[in-house]
Amino acid sequence: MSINGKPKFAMYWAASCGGCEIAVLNTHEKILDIDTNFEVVFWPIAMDAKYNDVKAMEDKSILLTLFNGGIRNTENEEVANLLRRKSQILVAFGSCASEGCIPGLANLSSLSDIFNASYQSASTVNPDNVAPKTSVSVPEGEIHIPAMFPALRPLDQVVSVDYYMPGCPPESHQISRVIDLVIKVISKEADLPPIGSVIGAGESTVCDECPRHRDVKTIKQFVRVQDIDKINADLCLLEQGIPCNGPASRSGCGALCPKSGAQCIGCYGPAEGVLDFGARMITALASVIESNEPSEIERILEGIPDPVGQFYRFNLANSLLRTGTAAWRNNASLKE
Amino acid sequence: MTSYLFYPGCSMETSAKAYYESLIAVKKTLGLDLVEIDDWNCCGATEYLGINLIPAYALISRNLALATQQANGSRTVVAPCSACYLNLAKADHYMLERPELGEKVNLALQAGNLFYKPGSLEIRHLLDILINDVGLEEIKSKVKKPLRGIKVAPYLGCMVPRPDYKKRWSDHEHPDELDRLLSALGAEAIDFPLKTHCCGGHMPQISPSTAFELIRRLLHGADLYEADLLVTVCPMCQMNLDAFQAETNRYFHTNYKIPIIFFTQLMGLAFGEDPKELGFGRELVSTEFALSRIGLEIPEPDGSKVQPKRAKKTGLPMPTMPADEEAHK
Amino acid sequence: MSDAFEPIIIGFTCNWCSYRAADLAGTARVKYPANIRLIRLMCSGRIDPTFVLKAFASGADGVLITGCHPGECHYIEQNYKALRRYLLLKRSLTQLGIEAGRVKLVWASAAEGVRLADEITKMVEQVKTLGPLNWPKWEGFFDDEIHSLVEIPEEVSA
Amino acid sequence: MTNFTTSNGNKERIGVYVCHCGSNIAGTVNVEEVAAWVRTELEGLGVLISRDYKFMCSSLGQELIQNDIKELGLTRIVVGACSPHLHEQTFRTACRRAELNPYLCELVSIREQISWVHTDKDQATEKSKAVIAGGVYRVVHHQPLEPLHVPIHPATLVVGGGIAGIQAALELADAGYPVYIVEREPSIGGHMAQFDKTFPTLDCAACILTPKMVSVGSHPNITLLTWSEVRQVEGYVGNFTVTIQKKARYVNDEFCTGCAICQEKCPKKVIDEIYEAGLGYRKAIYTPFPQAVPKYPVIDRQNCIYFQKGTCKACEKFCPTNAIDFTQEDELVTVNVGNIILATGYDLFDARRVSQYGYGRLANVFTSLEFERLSNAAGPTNGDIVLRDGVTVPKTVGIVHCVGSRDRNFNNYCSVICCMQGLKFAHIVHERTGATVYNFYIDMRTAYKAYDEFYQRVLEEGTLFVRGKVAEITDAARLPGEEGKLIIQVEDTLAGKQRRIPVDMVILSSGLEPRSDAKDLAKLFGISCSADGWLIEKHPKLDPVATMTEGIFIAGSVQGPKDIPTSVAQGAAAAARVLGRIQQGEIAIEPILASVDAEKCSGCRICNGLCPYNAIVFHDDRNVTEINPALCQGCGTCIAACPAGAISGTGFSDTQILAQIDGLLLLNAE
Repeated sequence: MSINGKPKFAMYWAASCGGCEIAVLNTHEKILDIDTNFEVVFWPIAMDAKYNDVKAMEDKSILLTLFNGGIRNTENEEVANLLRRKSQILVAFGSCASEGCIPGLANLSSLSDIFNASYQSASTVNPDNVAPKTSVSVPEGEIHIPAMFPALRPLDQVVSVDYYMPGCPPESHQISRVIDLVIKVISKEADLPPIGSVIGAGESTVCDECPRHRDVKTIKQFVRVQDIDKINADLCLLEQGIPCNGPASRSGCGALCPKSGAQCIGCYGPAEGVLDFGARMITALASVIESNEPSEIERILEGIPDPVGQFYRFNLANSLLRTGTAAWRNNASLKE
Repeated sequence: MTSYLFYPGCSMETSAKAYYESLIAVKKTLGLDLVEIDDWNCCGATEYLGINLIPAYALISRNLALATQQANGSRTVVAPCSACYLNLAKADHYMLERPELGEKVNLALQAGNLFYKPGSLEIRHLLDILINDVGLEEIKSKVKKPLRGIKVAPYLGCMVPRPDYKKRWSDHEHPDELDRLLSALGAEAIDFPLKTHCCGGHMPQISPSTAFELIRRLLHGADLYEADLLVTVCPMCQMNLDAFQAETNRYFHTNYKIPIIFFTQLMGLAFGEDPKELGFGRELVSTEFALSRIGLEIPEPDGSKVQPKRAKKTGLPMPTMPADEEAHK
Repeated sequence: MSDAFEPIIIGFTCNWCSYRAADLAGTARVKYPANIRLIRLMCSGRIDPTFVLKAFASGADGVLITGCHPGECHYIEQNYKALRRYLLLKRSLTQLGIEAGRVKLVWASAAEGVRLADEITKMVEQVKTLGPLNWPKWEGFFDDEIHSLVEIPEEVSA
Repeated sequence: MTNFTTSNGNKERIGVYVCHCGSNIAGTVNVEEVAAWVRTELEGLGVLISRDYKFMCSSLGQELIQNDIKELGLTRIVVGACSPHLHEQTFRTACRRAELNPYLCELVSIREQISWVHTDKDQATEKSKAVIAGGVYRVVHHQPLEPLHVPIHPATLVVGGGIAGIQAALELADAGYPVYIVEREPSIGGHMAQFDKTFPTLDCAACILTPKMVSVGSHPNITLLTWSEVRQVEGYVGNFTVTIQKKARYVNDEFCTGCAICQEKCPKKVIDEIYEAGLGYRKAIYTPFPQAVPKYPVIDRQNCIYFQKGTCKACEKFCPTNAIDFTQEDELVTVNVGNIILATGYDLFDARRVSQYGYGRLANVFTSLEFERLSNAAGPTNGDIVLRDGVTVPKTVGIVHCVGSRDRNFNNYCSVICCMQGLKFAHIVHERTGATVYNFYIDMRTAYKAYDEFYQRVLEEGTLFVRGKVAEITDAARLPGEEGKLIIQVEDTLAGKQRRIPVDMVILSSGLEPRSDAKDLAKLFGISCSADGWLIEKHPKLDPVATMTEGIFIAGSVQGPKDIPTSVAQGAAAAARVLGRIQQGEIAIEPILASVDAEKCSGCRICNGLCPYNAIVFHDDRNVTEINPALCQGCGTCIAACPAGAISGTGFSDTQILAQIDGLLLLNAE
């Protein structure tokens, strides 16, 4: 417990876009509840605390840590281990921490490709061809920067995680519900769900919350939303040929995208107990294609030009394969 | 006015002038635009492929290469003579089926900076175009003088229905395309069982006795069914049956007098063209008597010849043939 | 053990025809390479792309999917669904860098023991030419290799 | 990382048994090494005991398992031996005897799929370890199951009223069980009713067939649904619901006495393409043949003047019991049966496809069925063998065998009956007309009882046999004496020369083909048929009358070309199998089923269209899908398709298969 008797709260961001931080802010007045009930001890975006401050704390002294972002470099891993030691409840907050999310898509490329793209390609002015090094000596002394791992890992592949909160970002109403829950736990009005379970999401998949009418699926073609001149407002998008990931994505977001005419892209991750999100969507879409002729099926599949983007946009790093072969077969840059 | 690439072949200028003249007359009436392939060369007839394969195919596919260069929007090459049609079709078929043959032929063609990509042209016989593209209804509408009164033996020869790579004909042994064309012209086509049997080809030069036997069978068959004349689609068949009819008669002590003409000549007659412009008179066995019968009632047969048992209307019903089944539906 | 690369192929068979074809190859003593290890399912329609991904992730170098010929499925039409899933899965695998030759779909009826043995032999040869996939065993993959390269500077870890 | 503690928290107690199978396995697999490896490497999983034994399937081998279960309290058994299709049942029974749920036992094939197909001993041993490891990893996740017991409805549906169907129906009815026969034609009898004589006994076909037809027609247990077709089949073994369309006969069978005055008075004569094979005529109102069962005629709408033009009604005027009823409508009848026997017979090969034989073009070329009608006393010529002109008696007759059979252009298979049929025709022609008879054959196939003796007899009667495939039949005369005749061009392979044989009449002994609608029939009943259309039996040698689908049997030439004795035998065999089922009263079905977790199901309906057995039902109100366990056949397609992972299956669950994959790849993990 902190000096003023309030439990400590921390939030950290590793390889992520910061959207989860904003989502917490997006809970509007609920942010005040955090302040009233917790003593925020470490929140890099919100306050100026240093790693040493955290190191100085006793272990397990932070009650709740919301950790968003994947583990991409040694610093992320370092801090993840640190916060694990210092926190009672470590929550993998948001899709990046839970399953790698968009940064995880970099697992398709090797480090050398990533460095080439960043430092040698047209997008960077790099006349004297500077390549990133983990340490360099300057007059003032030796400077070190963290090293990049060959692939990005979700939090639970580095440290043990107590709870997962899916979503890119998690919806604000779900964040508020979780915060209320933790507050109730503190005041002993409720107890924590079993370790390892997913909080701030539903039991079923997005179709459960989607208002659109659904019928038996018979898909003749896959098209993009913009290719259809007039989308039927209340018919299931998949039945209009739009490859929607709703059937395999965990519910909890309130089917925000399908409600507004866009297909679900699966940011709430796989349903309960599913090993590989992509596999579920591959089999779901393929099984309802209305053709038994290989060449015609191939023609229909042309409608999904980027299968990995369609099926593994948020959870490549957490899938069975976790990466593309390029990621680890030729990560030469680490060796030099 | 559909246009085709036209490959006339050498015989159209020499022994089969009648075929050419009658075709020109018929072409106008039916609105066929036949654009001759310029600088075409001989197709090697039935001999050359048997003597030297690669040069023969090079000779043939030179025409195809020229045709592709000159493609006037149409991808179809029409050949009136069966031998030319078959040789062109063989070249296209085997160049596709045996790539190494295709390469060697194209190597040869490069000398005249020509090239032929097999499969890029459709090779079809004139009769096929008339039946399937122009259509019997169109032909029937153009008939001014129906050829009632004459009985015609439809003779297709062997090269058109076999090997038939693209499966264009109704049957490989008893195709009925020519029969249907003749009845469209008003003539009566006899049920000629030997319509696709061999006419001897180039046998008259190699072993005359064999050729005479083959020719005798055809003449005997036509004569047996009291045909007034025999109609063919191939200059070589016409020449064998017409030119060697006298010698065959001498060899077998028979006296068949069956005029052998081209089906386009009959079409010209039915369209009301002047026989002179249709090449009549060029044939050796005169058609004069046969033509005089057009328009006459058919006299009762005097029964001198042994009549084959035709299926009379009484007795047991015949099975329906697929073509009639279609008509029933 | 010879050092030449011996691939491991996981084969999915359907209880009614391709598994019986494998049995028939046995009773007929038809020889084929031992690189393949068969799993019996009730129908090729039961094959979940997760199984194929799991096989590759756990060390297989190739996956052979077999089922009844179209039109001869014991459950009438379920092999068509296997075909559809196979075609979409193959596209995803190739995009993830797994060569197309490592996964194949083959129809084999209960009477085609010899044909199945030939297909297995062909598949093993093809994967041999592609070489080992050896997908990383992620446990421990990140631990040693990286740290040895970078010493943690004092002030960060203090 | 799949952890291996199961639901009850502690590890399972596993027994592994590696069979030598004499030398079948031990010859190529080092069974001792495998057993030892399992004991050490897989102990962590809970393997307590790992034995190798000479013959696991022997009673001693089974006792080994039973004793271990009792003494060591084993909860899982893995046996490395032959194939599950052979001894899975044996080891399951052993477990049951030791009070262990039989479905907690897994048989792993190391004989058919390892020792018999690999030569390198080391590789075979390594693979055996891996495959058994797969079995052990899998068996840990097995759940105790009980087979589903399904009651068997005692009624049976026989589809097809030919001799095979008749035999099956009589056997079942005589055993006291209700039978429904569905026959497409107005009368039962099938092709056999068209024949004049039957080989080899030269019995008159009608004389030996009609008594059976009469007993079918009058049997209290048989409901005859002729002029009807099956439209829909639902349900599964023991509980089929079959919808049958009874086409309107426009004759009221309560009043009709079968006096056939209506057939005399009907003015409209039509060629009878089916029964008279196109050689004879029938009226618009007709029964196919006098001994038809049932005896009630039918009105053929296409040709009935009343139905086409609204006039005539001669049959109604002259019918003494005014049984004619033009207002009759087609009727849909639903029946519940426990088993189904398909005996829908064959189609004759269409001889017109062989254009060089001239059938359809040359008048005096007849097919076998046409000749059967020609030579039949009830046929169009009252049995007189005459040419197409209906008058001339042929002096020389040529009979051509193998028309459309054993021919790469048409059907590769031998149609079994055309040789004997050709010999029968030769005898009949010889006996009735004294004509010279030529038989053109490539191999004389007279394999069954008293067949070859019949061949000897036809030889002695002076039939001229020419061994060669007929090349052409033409009327183009070439040599003297050929005018007006049909010339058969054939290469006589025994005389070693080409021959041109002029004959007056040719009979084409055509082969048998699957029914043109065989593929639809297979789809309707949920069974599979081969590429060309013969229905596929469960096992070509040991189980020819059953199919892969429980409760559906096949008999007669629907399964492939065969003669009458074999068709009758198969009819009776199918009936015996059905009787066995009915006696059992119920049948145990493998408890392999799929089920939906309503909590997880989001109602996305991806799975709704995937089940050919309509077992998947969507509840609009609850927005949830449910699987009807009674209809589910356990194929698992929906389990693999469910995007939410909400469908699970017994016997082949995801966890079991994924664990098996881990086990199979264990050896290469190091």
